[in-house]
Order: sequence, then structure tokens, then C-alpha cells
Amino acid sequence: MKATRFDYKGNPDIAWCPGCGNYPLLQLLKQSLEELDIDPRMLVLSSGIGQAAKMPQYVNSHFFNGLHGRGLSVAVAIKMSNPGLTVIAEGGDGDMYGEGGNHFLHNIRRNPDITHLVHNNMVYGLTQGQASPTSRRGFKTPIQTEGVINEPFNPLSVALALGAPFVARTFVGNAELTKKVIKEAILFNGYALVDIFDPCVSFNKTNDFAWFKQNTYVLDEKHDPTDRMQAMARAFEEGPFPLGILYKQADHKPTIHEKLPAYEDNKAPLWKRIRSQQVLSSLMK
Amino acid sequence: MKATRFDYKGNPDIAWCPGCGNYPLLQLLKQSLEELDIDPRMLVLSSGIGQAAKMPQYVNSHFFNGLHGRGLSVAVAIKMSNPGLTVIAEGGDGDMYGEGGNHFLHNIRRNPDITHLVHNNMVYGLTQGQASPTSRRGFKTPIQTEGVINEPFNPLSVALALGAPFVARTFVGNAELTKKVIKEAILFNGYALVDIFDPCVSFNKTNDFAWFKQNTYVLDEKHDPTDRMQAMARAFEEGPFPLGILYKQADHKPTIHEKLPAYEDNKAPLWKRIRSQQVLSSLMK
Amino acid sequence: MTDTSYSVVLSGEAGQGLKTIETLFMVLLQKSGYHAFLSKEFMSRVRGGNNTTEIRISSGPVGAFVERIDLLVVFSGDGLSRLMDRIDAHTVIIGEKEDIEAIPTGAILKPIPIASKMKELGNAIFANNLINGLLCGLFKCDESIAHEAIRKQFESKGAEVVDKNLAAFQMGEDLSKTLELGIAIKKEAHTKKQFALNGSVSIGIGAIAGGCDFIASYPMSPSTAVLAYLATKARQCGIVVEQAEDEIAAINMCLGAWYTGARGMVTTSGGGFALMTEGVSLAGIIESPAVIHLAQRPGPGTGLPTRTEQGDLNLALYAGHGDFPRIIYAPGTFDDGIRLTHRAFEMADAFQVPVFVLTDQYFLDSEGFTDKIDFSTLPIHRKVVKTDAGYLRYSLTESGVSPRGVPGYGDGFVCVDSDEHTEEGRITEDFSVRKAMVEKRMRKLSAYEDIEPEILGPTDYKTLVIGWGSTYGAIKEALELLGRKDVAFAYFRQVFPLPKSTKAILAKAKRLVLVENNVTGQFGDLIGKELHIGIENRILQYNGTPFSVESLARKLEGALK
Amino acid sequence: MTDTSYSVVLSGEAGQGLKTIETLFMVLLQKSGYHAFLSKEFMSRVRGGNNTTEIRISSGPVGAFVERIDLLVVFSGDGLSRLMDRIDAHTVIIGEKEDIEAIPTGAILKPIPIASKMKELGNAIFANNLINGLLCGLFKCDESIAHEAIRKQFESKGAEVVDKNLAAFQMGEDLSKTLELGIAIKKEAHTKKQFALNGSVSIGIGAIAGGCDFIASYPMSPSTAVLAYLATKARQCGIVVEQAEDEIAAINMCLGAWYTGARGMVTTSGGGFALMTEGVSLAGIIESPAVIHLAQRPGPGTGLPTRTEQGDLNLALYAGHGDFPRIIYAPGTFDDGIRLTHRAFEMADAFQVPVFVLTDQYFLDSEGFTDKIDFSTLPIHRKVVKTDAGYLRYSLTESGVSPRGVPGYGDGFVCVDSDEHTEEGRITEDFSVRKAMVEKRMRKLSAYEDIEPEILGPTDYKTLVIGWGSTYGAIKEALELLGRKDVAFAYFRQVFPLPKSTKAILAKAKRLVLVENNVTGQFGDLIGKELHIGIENRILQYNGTPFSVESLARKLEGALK
Ligand SMILES: Cc1ncc(C[n+]2csc(CCOP(=O)(O)OP(=O)(O)O)c2C)c(N)n1
Ligand SMILES: Cc1ncc(C[n+]2csc(CCOP(=O)(O)OP(=O)(O)O)c2C)c(N)n1
Ligand code: SF4
Ligand code: SF4
Ligand SMILES: [Mg+2]
Ligand SMILES: [Mg+2]
Repeated sequence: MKATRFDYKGNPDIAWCPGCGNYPLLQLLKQSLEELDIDPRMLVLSSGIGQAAKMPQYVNSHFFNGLHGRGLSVAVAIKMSNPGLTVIAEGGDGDMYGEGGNHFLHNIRRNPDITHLVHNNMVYGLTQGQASPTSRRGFKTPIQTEGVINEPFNPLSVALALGAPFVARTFVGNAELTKKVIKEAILFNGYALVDIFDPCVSFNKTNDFAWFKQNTYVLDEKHDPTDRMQAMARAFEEGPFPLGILYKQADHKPTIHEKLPAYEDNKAPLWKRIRSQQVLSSLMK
Repeated sequence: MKATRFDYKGNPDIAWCPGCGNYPLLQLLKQSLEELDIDPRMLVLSSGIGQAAKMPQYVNSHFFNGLHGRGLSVAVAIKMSNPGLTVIAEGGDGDMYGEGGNHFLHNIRRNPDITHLVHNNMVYGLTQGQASPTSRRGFKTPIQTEGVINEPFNPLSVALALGAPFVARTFVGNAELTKKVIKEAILFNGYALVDIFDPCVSFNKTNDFAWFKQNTYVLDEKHDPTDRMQAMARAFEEGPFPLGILYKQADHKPTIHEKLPAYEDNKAPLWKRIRSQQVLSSLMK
Repeated sequence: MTDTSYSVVLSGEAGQGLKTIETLFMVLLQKSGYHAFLSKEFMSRVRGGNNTTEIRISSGPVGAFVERIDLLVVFSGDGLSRLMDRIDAHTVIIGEKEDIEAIPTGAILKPIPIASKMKELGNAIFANNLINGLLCGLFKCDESIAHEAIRKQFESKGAEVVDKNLAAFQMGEDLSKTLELGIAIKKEAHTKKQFALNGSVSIGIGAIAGGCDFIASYPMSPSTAVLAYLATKARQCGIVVEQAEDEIAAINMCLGAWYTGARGMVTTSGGGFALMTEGVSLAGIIESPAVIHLAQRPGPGTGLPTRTEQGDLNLALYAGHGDFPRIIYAPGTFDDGIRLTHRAFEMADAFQVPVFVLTDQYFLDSEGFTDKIDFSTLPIHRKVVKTDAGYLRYSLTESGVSPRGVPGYGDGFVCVDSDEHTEEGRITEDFSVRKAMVEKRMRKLSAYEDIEPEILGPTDYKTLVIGWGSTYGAIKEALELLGRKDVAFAYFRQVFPLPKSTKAILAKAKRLVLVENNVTGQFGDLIGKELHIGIENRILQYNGTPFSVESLARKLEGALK
Repeated sequence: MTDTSYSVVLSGEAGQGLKTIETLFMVLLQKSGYHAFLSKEFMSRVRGGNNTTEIRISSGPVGAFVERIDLLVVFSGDGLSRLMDRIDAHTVIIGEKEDIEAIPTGAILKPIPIASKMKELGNAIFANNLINGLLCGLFKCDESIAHEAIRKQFESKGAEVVDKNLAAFQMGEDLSKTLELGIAIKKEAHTKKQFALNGSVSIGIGAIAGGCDFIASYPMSPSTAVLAYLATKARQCGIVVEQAEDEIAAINMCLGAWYTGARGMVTTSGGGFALMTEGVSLAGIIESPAVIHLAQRPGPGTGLPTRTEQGDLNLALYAGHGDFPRIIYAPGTFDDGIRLTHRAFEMADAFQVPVFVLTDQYFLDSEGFTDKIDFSTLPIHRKVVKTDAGYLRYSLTESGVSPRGVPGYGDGFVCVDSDEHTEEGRITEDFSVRKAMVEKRMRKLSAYEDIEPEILGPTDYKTLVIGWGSTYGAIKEALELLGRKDVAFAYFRQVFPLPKSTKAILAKAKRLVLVENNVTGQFGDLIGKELHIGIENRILQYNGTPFSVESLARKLEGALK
């Protein structure tokens, strides 16, 4: 592995299990950032709680490792407060689609210029193997003792339904595709969702590397990523699941900070601004 | 108006503004229930907080008027605890799609056999006129002083994206359609969403009765409500918005209480069951 | 004060436009040199029902609600029965004949032919300005101010509308001459230089003065007006104002903003704040500043959404799992509202803790005049440091406060973590680091300087009345009414940490009397917990209304026997 | 007790299968007639790191963690350094030679050739049963029990696997003969009739005994095991077990279930519970029963997810805006776990209030044996009434408790409302109804009967040690160690309402010593608040670990000087 500026040099005591999909994903993320020549000092990773959400711990950058389910809210506020930063929200399927489901819905509506990476292992890893929203029917766990009975959550179709301008899925087993998609997502000016199939070797013995390999295919040129209804049809495919950029809006969709009056004339981060005495006095006029 | 068994005979001090869409909707709901010959003693209305969510106050039936955003969770638990009850969850666009967005997502996945009525006035009525998730772009309010900038929430496309088996929209100005749709939704065995255009005359002067009339059309027989992708295409239509049953799954999708082991052999409501001493003793064997 | 003040109560349905009268009349009073205080109570509905607004006109500063009604203006007969307790033989009731005679009141009835006057003008809509004219006449206000205001308000609607409103105003003034109420409240030029505002605006101004440049909140009565105020200033002051999808998003966004160095706040009410509890705990462990405006209303649950109570102090005190420091302020005057909110931002930044501004519906919806503030006396100190490569977000310092860097400013990395963490901000399970971090967090307020409780009344008191926040005005005036030389009032603007001087202040008294607008006496319990002093004598009110000066005076009299 | 007990500690990485040893060894001990107590500490990770399990084998009942390690079994050398404080010259360390010699310990080293033995068997996977055989031999347990258990466990994997496991077990037994540790703990036939469980299972059994037929919860350590336990019983006991999308849904679903007459619960931890706060307040105003299992772990924020603390008492006490009654229990033994949880459902139903069962990671993950319960002594009383046509859900009664109907049972309508409501359950803003409803709610517990604190030790105590919940075992044993005739221990199973007898119990003592597993002494503060008694002497631990008997004894000795 090539060294990157994002390699964390401190205590390397990583909390993940050997063989976890998070290891290659960590490398791929760091390489993507390196290849995009991003300055680590201008990068913020915001995450919640979960195995996926530990990712920022192992990256040499700023991070905000907050509450389970809330990484996206924090990320969006960071971008809204200092648009000069590159902001990535990262977390697991439980974190981002379960506990954090409402923020997923409504931040797509805001269209912040951030990248949203969701490690989808179809299970709650950190809490040791309960069903996640994306768990498939029949998947047995200590809670779903007779197998999952609910319809699996489809993040791609929901994102498309909400007008997300960039919707993609990748599989960590496909390194090149994963890097390509992550890089495009970071470069994209607007909200970019990347759902990443990323096996949990400890608690999901059903949906393992081999299963994901067998049950996915990479979208080819025939797919038109600027056609939302086509993307929607792909998003509903489950056997096999399509990988790649399902949708990328052709025209620019204004992002939230582009629309805020606070940034119309002044591009400085909020904290650098000084409010004049005149402005203050005018409040009591 | 014909009298119904659902007419509340007590203090008639209704908190709604004169002219509010909630008045005709209240009548239509009560008539629908009457025409379906539902026993008021077996009906539970569960709602959150908002003008829409006050509806149960004016109906002669059981009700659980809980917290803003949580009416759906309560409704689903009621049905799961006593499947013999007819359960309707009712609330506003802010209540059900904003504060309660996460429950909207995940209860569709559960497919409870309940009816979900959402009064969509594109505004927060009770709190006096802030934008709701369904407010259209440019809509000015005391908070969105320069107009709404976010993408409006599309409940229909999201419900379809999540596999909801019954997805409909109506407009309270169309009484016959509204009754027809509500009745079909109640009869439907599974989760049935009815998004109801229901003008707020006090705080939404933009999307008033006339606007809804002009900006909607009723789906005709050419629309195939058993085709999810066709329904999805309709759900994206905004000018005008389609009314009617966009989607109704052709085959029966099992509901959550049909899948729970607690109801496999015993159909009694949970509270009527008596646990034997043998069962209890077996816990410490 | 009461003998030099006069209370006017407007009673009508929601949607009848009381608001437009209030606005113009308050301007008139201020510009004419009266002191005034307006308080409202209203039902949770948009149209109909019965709401009342009380406006006290006074020759000196006034800041409390009184039961007594000197002049009652009714817009419909329906509300009269609700006011019977407050009407007596001296009360003058003005309104349409059939309305003021709707029920027997024993009051002095002064029918005015509003409807017929409006017929002359061709539309009932001008009635509000008729009342304005009438009030202007009764209080001998400067009518040119009203004319000016009316012209401004209606000019966009065309000359005819302006003229008819002016005509209605004139009709009112003319009517006032026929009433002979003999109102003679002294004016004082000072108020003309003051600023008219309500409690919500005071919080909003304080926030802007405190450097607030980010607010994310979800609407909830009675907290929404602060969000709305900041929204109106978003462009001018460069504030990011975001309506969140729920309160959980709001508090997490607020912390995200502070993380970048911005000064964020949330405004919410009890039920919404309950949802922020986990976020408050997050602020605790990541040592983030946060400013939380918590606008109380009667609970539990949805309770009485448009009414008042001081029932959420306990929640503010203990919200969040685990132990961590916090600060709670509770303004009782508009000036407090501004200064405490400003200070909330300063202290949040200085000590990296959540700071609460605890208000209530009564405080927020009350209106009055306050001295303009020289904002150069309220400076802001952004505590952001430029980071070096080896920057440690949670460096273990003696004070417990670690220099706070922000991303994009310096070479260091700003790593914050909700798990227990090392000085660097990365997860640890080391027991000794855990212990050190707990102790670091718990000592952060050691250098904090209290806002001392204010003692009103004699310094050699025998009895001390204890109150906090919005009860300030009522307690102050009730004690003035009683005029007891042995009784003082300790007013707590800072309710937590309990100011260190509290013990001594309480110890000086032979008898303590607690006044709170809740059912258990939550602040009294805090004193019990911290100082092991039991206050038996508790005057508590929990029906959703604020204390009136008179009822409080009666209760205090009972307690002081 | 310590002189008649022996502590075995297993140290290894997550994923090395400590669990399988624990399970078999505990069965062996019980069936052989030993008392035993197992406690664990583990890192927040699935594989790797270092976790330890302590198993105390004793001739009499035992229920606490000790520092002292008599026998240490290591599965990797990495963990040794973490245990240095607990190892001394008498400690025997068993393990692969290179592991036990990884660092100098001064202990008695007994290398055993695990790897080479496993080579004989062809797979390292059998090592756990080698250790089992070794422990069986050392404690002279009945090997046939182990053989039986091993056969059962592996029979599905074929005869070869069974045989190799049995062979490994035999190798272990053979090795034990070479060690000569001279362990001689007395057996007592009684434990054979007991039931082996952990704290989580005790809560689960108590819930089922209490009639729980609905649980909705969101996974969160350390509370999830209770959800998992009920999930395994869902079919047999007819329980609806639902994993909620978040904690807010969970608590609201729980209230929905109770509304239909079902008995619902939630299980959660601090951060998750924080999100339920608004729901707790809802229970308060709609007067819904609710049972909340709150499993504490160190906060604030995510804190130390797999560690222990008693830091959420304040949150349980004050969660929810507004004032309303609640009950909080805190079990310190497995028997308590069962009985208090059963009682939680009974009291919730009887008084229509939220009832908390407050545990922590240490309690939940500890294992031991408890007497089987005659469940006919734990009856359940469903308080549901059949409704008449004029049914009033919130009828104003003297006790404050109104008969609770459910939909579909009788002719009445069951209307519950989170706004302030009339007796019928419909929204009101009437001030006198509001007042009556507040008072009704606040008096609901007037007929509640306390669970008295248990006094251990002399009745004529001079010093009283105060503790609650999971510190029970450690305090009890530490005081037994000290053997002071003037010191008693008041153990509070019911922490709120503070039992009425508390005042008298505390008053009898000259000196009070508080023991809590948190940084501020939250229960001590509750006593301060309610009784105005300040407890200066506080033994507090907040590094994420439970008290050990010895360290607590040392601290108590210091405090008792
Ligand atoms: C409010 C709250 N609820 C629950 C938890 C416990 N919790 C931590 S991580 C997690 C789920 C992890 O699953 P996922 O997000 O899919 O991440 P993974 O570990 O699978 O990568 C849960 C339930 C928590 N920390 N906070
Ligand atoms: C937790 C919480 N947050 C906020 C509120 C305040 N609130 C009450 S109703 C409402 C929105 C009402 O809008 P909607 O649901 O669309 O109903 P409508 O009144 O328009 O029918 C809000 C924000 C609340 N009661 N509880
Ligand atoms: S539990 Fe699963 S997701 Fe977590 S580190 Fe292990 S393999 Fe990865
Ligand atoms: S505010 Fe709007 S939604 Fe509410 S009652 Fe009035 S018109 Fe209806
Ligand atoms: Mg996952
Ligand atoms: Mg609405």
C-alpha cells in the first residue's frame, strides 16, 4: 500500500476484527483523498457510532465522532458553518439509515455539498449482530431469532425519491470501482450518497465477501446515470444488485450554502466574521 | 350532513379556524367509517400534535393523542398488541414527515395493517406558519423569510421506494374521491398511506383551495395501480399532482402481526392472555 | 407602583386583531413618555377562543401582571365570564353594548357603537384603529405619532385605506372625550429614549450581541419567536438560520457549528428539549460550547402549549446521561434577557460547556421598554486558538479547560470524540485516562465567576423571599405592596451553579419563603440538595398562569404572618 | 467470605472463546455444589484487545468482584501488564510458557503445553476444553457432568469432534494432577438446586413473571441482552418483541402497547434513554404505565460502552419535562433482578406511572446461582377495567389513580391525551381543571408501599454505609472483611421514592458514608435534596470499573477511622 498523508501515525490499536471489510475501505478512502490531493488540514470526517463510524479514528485528519445516528447532521452543520472545508459524513447502515433515518431524509432535501459514505454490512456490527435496516429477510440474529421479517431498507431508491443529485453504490471487494466512485462523490458539488457493501465477517455470515461478489454486477455504459427513472429501476434491482453511479444529475443543483443569505456577499467561515457596533446598535433602533 | 355514530356529542369547541380544510375532512372521515359499518368501540385513532392531529378529539371513538411526530409508532404498537382493533394513524405533514420521518420510513418496512392519513397543507399550522417538509420552494414564512430553499419532501415516491403496498393521494376539495380513497385504505389489509391535500386557510395563502384545484388531476383508468414503476412516475409529477390510488399491490403482502410468533396460534389481544405457572417455572429450569 | 399604574385589558378572539392594537398602543405609550408593561394569555388556537392582553400604563418602571382590571375593552361578549374574578365595581368596560352586557358584571359599563361607526366607514376592519384612537384619547397620547404609524402601515394599500383608518382613529378619539375616566398617570420623558421589545426579542438581541452566527431549531411554542427574530436578521448579521427536521438534528447541528468555531444556539421548549438530552450529554463529553434557549411551558407532555410555567428547571439541571458541568441563567427582565444571553455565549465559549437560558411563555410574550444598550460594553471573546502540528484537543490542564482549535486554522488536527478519549481526542479504555478526563471535565467551572443573586429590600432582612427568572417582576411588586421592612427578595438570575454566596445570604434570614411557578418548587429542591436547607414555606402556582401581583401579595402576606 | 473463596481469572482476547469456558465451568461448579460468582470486563470490540473474566468459587454465597487473583489463566501474554496490580507472590499463573513469562510478575508460574497438546489433536480449537478439564480437575468437579455437556454441545458436529473435545478435556484433567495447588473449598449441596443466570436474565425472567408481553427496543450495550432473552421466549411466552428503528419509537410503542392493556417494556442504556425522555413525560401526562430497564454505562456521550457506572440515576429521576411521579428500583442481586422487575410491572399497572429498573453493565454481565422462585408467590394483577358508556379515563379520584379501561373492552371510549385534558381525556385549557389534574397526578403514589432499605449488620450502628443497586455485594463483603461491630449497611433496592423510613434510619447513625459508582454521588444528593442531610463522606469510583471488595474495604477503613 502506498503511504498517504492521511495515514494516522499514532497508536495503531484498531478495534476492528481481522478480515473486516472496513480495513480495505480505510485504505481506499485514504488513497482516494490522496489522489484528489486534498489537504488533510481542510478535511473533516464526521461520524456517528458503530464499527463503520470508527473509521475517522484511523485517519490523519480532523474528525467529529459524535452520537449514533447523528453524524450527518453534524457534517451538514460543519459545511454550513465553514464551506471551505471538505466534509465527509461516514457511518454504518444502522447509524445512517436506522437511528439517523430522519436526517438522511431531510439532509437530502437540503442538498449540502458533502459526501455521504455508508458502510452497508446489512447488520449491526458493533453491538454484535442484530438486524440493521438493510438486513435481508430471513436473516437470523439473537433478536430476530426466527429471521428478519421486515422489508429491507432501500437507501438508493429512497435517495432518488427525494431528489438526491448523486446516488451510487459500490462493493469494497471491487477496489477500483470503490475508489472511482468515492473520488467522483467527493468531487461532486452537492450531496453525494455512496452506499458501500462492506462485509462484517463476525456477525453476518450470510452476506459475506463471496455473497456480495455473486450478488452484484457493475453498471456499464448502457446505463444512463442522468436519467432518474432509469436509476430508480436499477435501484430496485436486488438479484443481483447494481454497482456504480446510478444517478448523477446533469445540471447543477444549488447546494444549501450557495442559497444561504449569510454567504451571499461574504464567503468567510462564520467564526471569522466580526459584527460591527453599528449593526448591533441598529438592533435597538 | 348525515349523522354518524362517530359524531362526538360532547363540548363542540373546535380549535380549528373557520374555513380550514380539516372540517370537511372530519366529516368525510366519519362518513367513510359509517359507510364501512365500523364499530366505534373497535376503532382507535392515534395521532401526534398539530391541527391535523387534533382530528381524533372530534370523533366519537377511542383515541391516543400522543406526541408530535409519534402517532404512527403508537398506532403500530396498538395494532401489534391487539390486531382486532381498526387502527388509523392521523397527523399533519410536519408531524408525520418531519418530526416523525424516521417512523414513516421504518413502519412502511413493517407493513402494519393500519391506515395512515396525512393532512398535507404544506405548512406547520398549529405553530403558526413555518415551512413544513412539503412546503414548495419559494414559500415565505416568518422563518423562511426569503422563501423555502429545500427540495419539497415527496411522501409518495418515498413510500413507493420503500415498498409500501398502498399509496394514495387525495384532495379534501374532492369529497367523493376522498371518501373512496379513505375507505379503500381502511379496507386494505396492510399499510395504506393517504396523503391528503388539505388547505390551511390561515397560514398558507399560496396553496389554497383554488391552488390545489388547479394543480391536481384525478388519475383515470389508464393508470395501472398495480405497477410500482408507473406509480413512481406519477409520484414525481408535480404540475399538476395526480390524485387517487397511485399504487395498490396486487398480491397480499404479509402484515407484521401475521408474521409475529405471538399470534401464530393465539389470536387474542396480548392483555387477555394468561401465562401458566408451567411456562414460568420452565424459565428457571 | 399600583396606585400610579393603570391596567387596560383587551379581550377578544384569536384572529380579531388584538395584536395590531397592542403594537400601535405600545408605540404610542412609549413615545408619549409612559412606562408600560404588556402581558398576554392566549389559547392554543389560531382563530376563535378567548385571549386577553393586559397593558399596564405606569408612571414608573413596571414589569408584572396584575389581576385588577381598570379598563376592559371587549371585542366579544364571550370572554367576560372568564374575567369575572378580575372585574369589580371600579372596572370600566368598553365595547359594543350587547357585548359588555352579555353577563351581569357589576362594573361601570361604557357602551360604544363600534359596529355602527364601522358601517359609516363601510368595513368592520377599521375597528381596531377606532380602539386605538380611543386609547390615545384616554391617555392623552401624542396623536401625530399614531397618524404617522397608521400612514406607514397602510400606505401600500392606497390612500382610501389610509384615510379610513385615520377616520376610525379620529372616531375613537372623539369617543374618548365622552367617557370621562379621569385617567392621570404621570409621564416621564425617559421612556422615549428606551427601546420597545418583548422577551423573545431580548433573547434574540442578546444572542446577536453574543456573537451567535448559527441557529438550528425546530418550531415549538413558545420558543419559536427567537428563531423568527434571528431569521429576520440573517442577512444583515450573517447568521445561518436553519429550521431543522427535528430537535435532535437541531442540537447536533449546533454542536457541529461550534466545532468550526461558529457560535451556535438552539431555541426550544420542554418537549423538544427532552429530545435534545442526548445531545447535551454529547456536548458534555466532547467539551463543546452550546447555548440552549429553553422556553418553558406547562408539561408534562404537550401540556398547555401556550401557557406558562417554570417546570423544566430539573430537566435543564439533569438532562444528559453521566455527570458534566453546565450553567443555567434565567432572565426576569428584558435587560437580563439581553445580557444573560450575551453572557451565555461568552461562558459557553470560555468554559466549553452547555449554557442554558431558561425562560417561559410569560417572559417571552411580555412586552415593555428597556434602556438601549451600549454594545461596546458587551464585547465578545472568541476563544479559538490556532493549532500546531501536535495539537491536543483535550490537553489536561489545571483549569480543566483545554485550548480549543478549529479545523482549517493551523496545522493541528481537531479530533473530538463522544467515546472516552485521550488528550488527542481518540478513543481510549485506559482506566486512568478515564479518571483524569472525568476529573478534568468536572473541574472546568472552577474559575467561573458567579452572577450574584440580587437582594431587593432591606439588607437586615428577617425573612427572605426566594425567586428566579420570570417571577422577578411579580415578587418585587408584591413585596413593595406589602411594604414590610423585614422582608427582602433574593432574585436569582443565575440558577446553576447555585451562586456560592447563596449559603450566606440564606443563613442571614430567620425565615425563607420560596416562590415558584411550578408544582414542586424545583429551585427550592436544588437549594435543598446543595445546601441541605429545607424550605417549607413554598408559594407555588401551576395552573398555567403567571403570578399576579395581588395574588402573590396575598399569599406572601399569609406566609409572612 | 474471602478466606473460604478462591478467585480464578481468565484473560484473553475477544474472540478467543473465554465465553465457552465460562459457560461450562459455571455449570460444573454449580452441579458440583460450589457457590460461584462470575464478573467480566471487556473492551468495546469484537476481536482482539484484552478481556478478563473473574470466577470466584466459594463455600458460601458470594456476589462481588475481588482484586485478588488466586489463579490466573492466560490465553495470550498481552493482557498480563493490565493485571499487574492484582497479581502477587501467591498468584498462580497458568498458560503457555511464553505467555506467562511475557513479563516478570513475581507470581508462581505453572506453564502448560497447550499448543503442543493441541498439535496432538490437530486443531487449536480444542484448547478451551483443555482448560475446562484442568479447572474440573483442580476443583474436583464431577467430570461426568462435563462429558455430558460436551457431548450435547458438539453432537451435531459428528463423533470425531465430540471425541477430540473429550480428549482435550481429559488432557486438562491430567495436567491438573501435576499442578498441586491444594485448592480446598467446601461444597454445599444447595447450589445444585439453584438456577444459573446472569443479571440480564434475571431482568428478563422478572419481566416475564411480571406479565411483560410486549417489548420494543433499540440495541445498545449493555441493555441488549434483556431484549435478546425475551426474543428467545417470544414464541413460548407469546411476547411481541420488536426491534425499533430508534429509542423514540421504542418508548412510544411501549406506551401504545400499554394503551391496549398489554404490559410493555423498553430496555436501553443512558444515551438511548436520553432519547426517550419526551416519551417518559408523555407517560406522565397520559398516566400510562411503563417499565423502563435502564442499563447504565459510563457517560457522558458514548463514554465507555462496555464498562460500568451508576451515573444515570439523576437522569432517571428527572427525565421528562414537567413534574409527575415515578418509581425507581435498583437490583443488587439476581433475586432482586427478578423480583424488582416483576414488581415494576405490578406497580406501573397499579399506579399508572413509569417505573424504572436501574441496572448497570457490572450487574447485567455478572453470573451466579440463585434460588428458584415459586412463581405463584409473584402473582400479576392486571388493573384493566371494563368500561361503561360514560367512561372517564381521567376521573378525579381521591387516590389520584383512575380506573384504566382499554379499547375494545366495554362500551366506553378510552381517550388519552398529551395535552392537559378533562376527565374524559379531551383537551382543555381550563385553569381549574389544569390545577386539579396536576394535583391528581402528583398524589398518585400516596398509597404506594415502599420497599424498605435492608439493614445489614448491627441494628445499633454508629456508622451507616449507604449504597444502592449493584454495589450491594461489594459493600456487604467489604464490611464483613472489616468486621466492625458499629457499622451497618443500608442497602436501597428502591431508590425513588426515597423510602419514608430513610430519615429515621439515617438519623440513628452518628456518621454516614456514601458509596457510589459515579463521580458526584447522585444518590447522596437525592438524600440531600429530600432530607436535607449532607453526606460529606463519599466513596466514589468513576473509572469505568466496579468496586472490588478489597479496594472498597480499604476506602471504608479510611473513612471509618
Ligand atoms: C442512541 C444510541 N443507541 C444505540 C447505540 C448502540 N449502538 C452503537 S453502534 C450501533 C449499531 C451499529 O451498526 P451500524 O451502524 O450498522 O455500524 P456497524 O457496526 O455495522 O459498522 C448501535 C445500535 C448507541 N451508541 N446510541
Ligand atoms: C417535540 C415537539 N416539537 C415541536 C412541537 C411543536 N409543534 C406542534 S404541532 C407542530 C407542527 C404542526 O404542523 P403539521 O404537523 O403539519 O400539522 P398542522 O398543524 O399543519 O395540521 C409543531 C412543530 C411539539 N409539540 N413537540
Ligand atoms: S464486527 Fe463486523 S463490522 Fe465490526 S469490525 Fe468485526 S467484522 Fe467489522
Ligand atoms: S391554522 Fe391552518 S390548519 Fe390550523 S386550523 Fe387554521 S386553517 Fe386549519
Ligand atoms: Mg452495519
Ligand atoms: Mg401541516
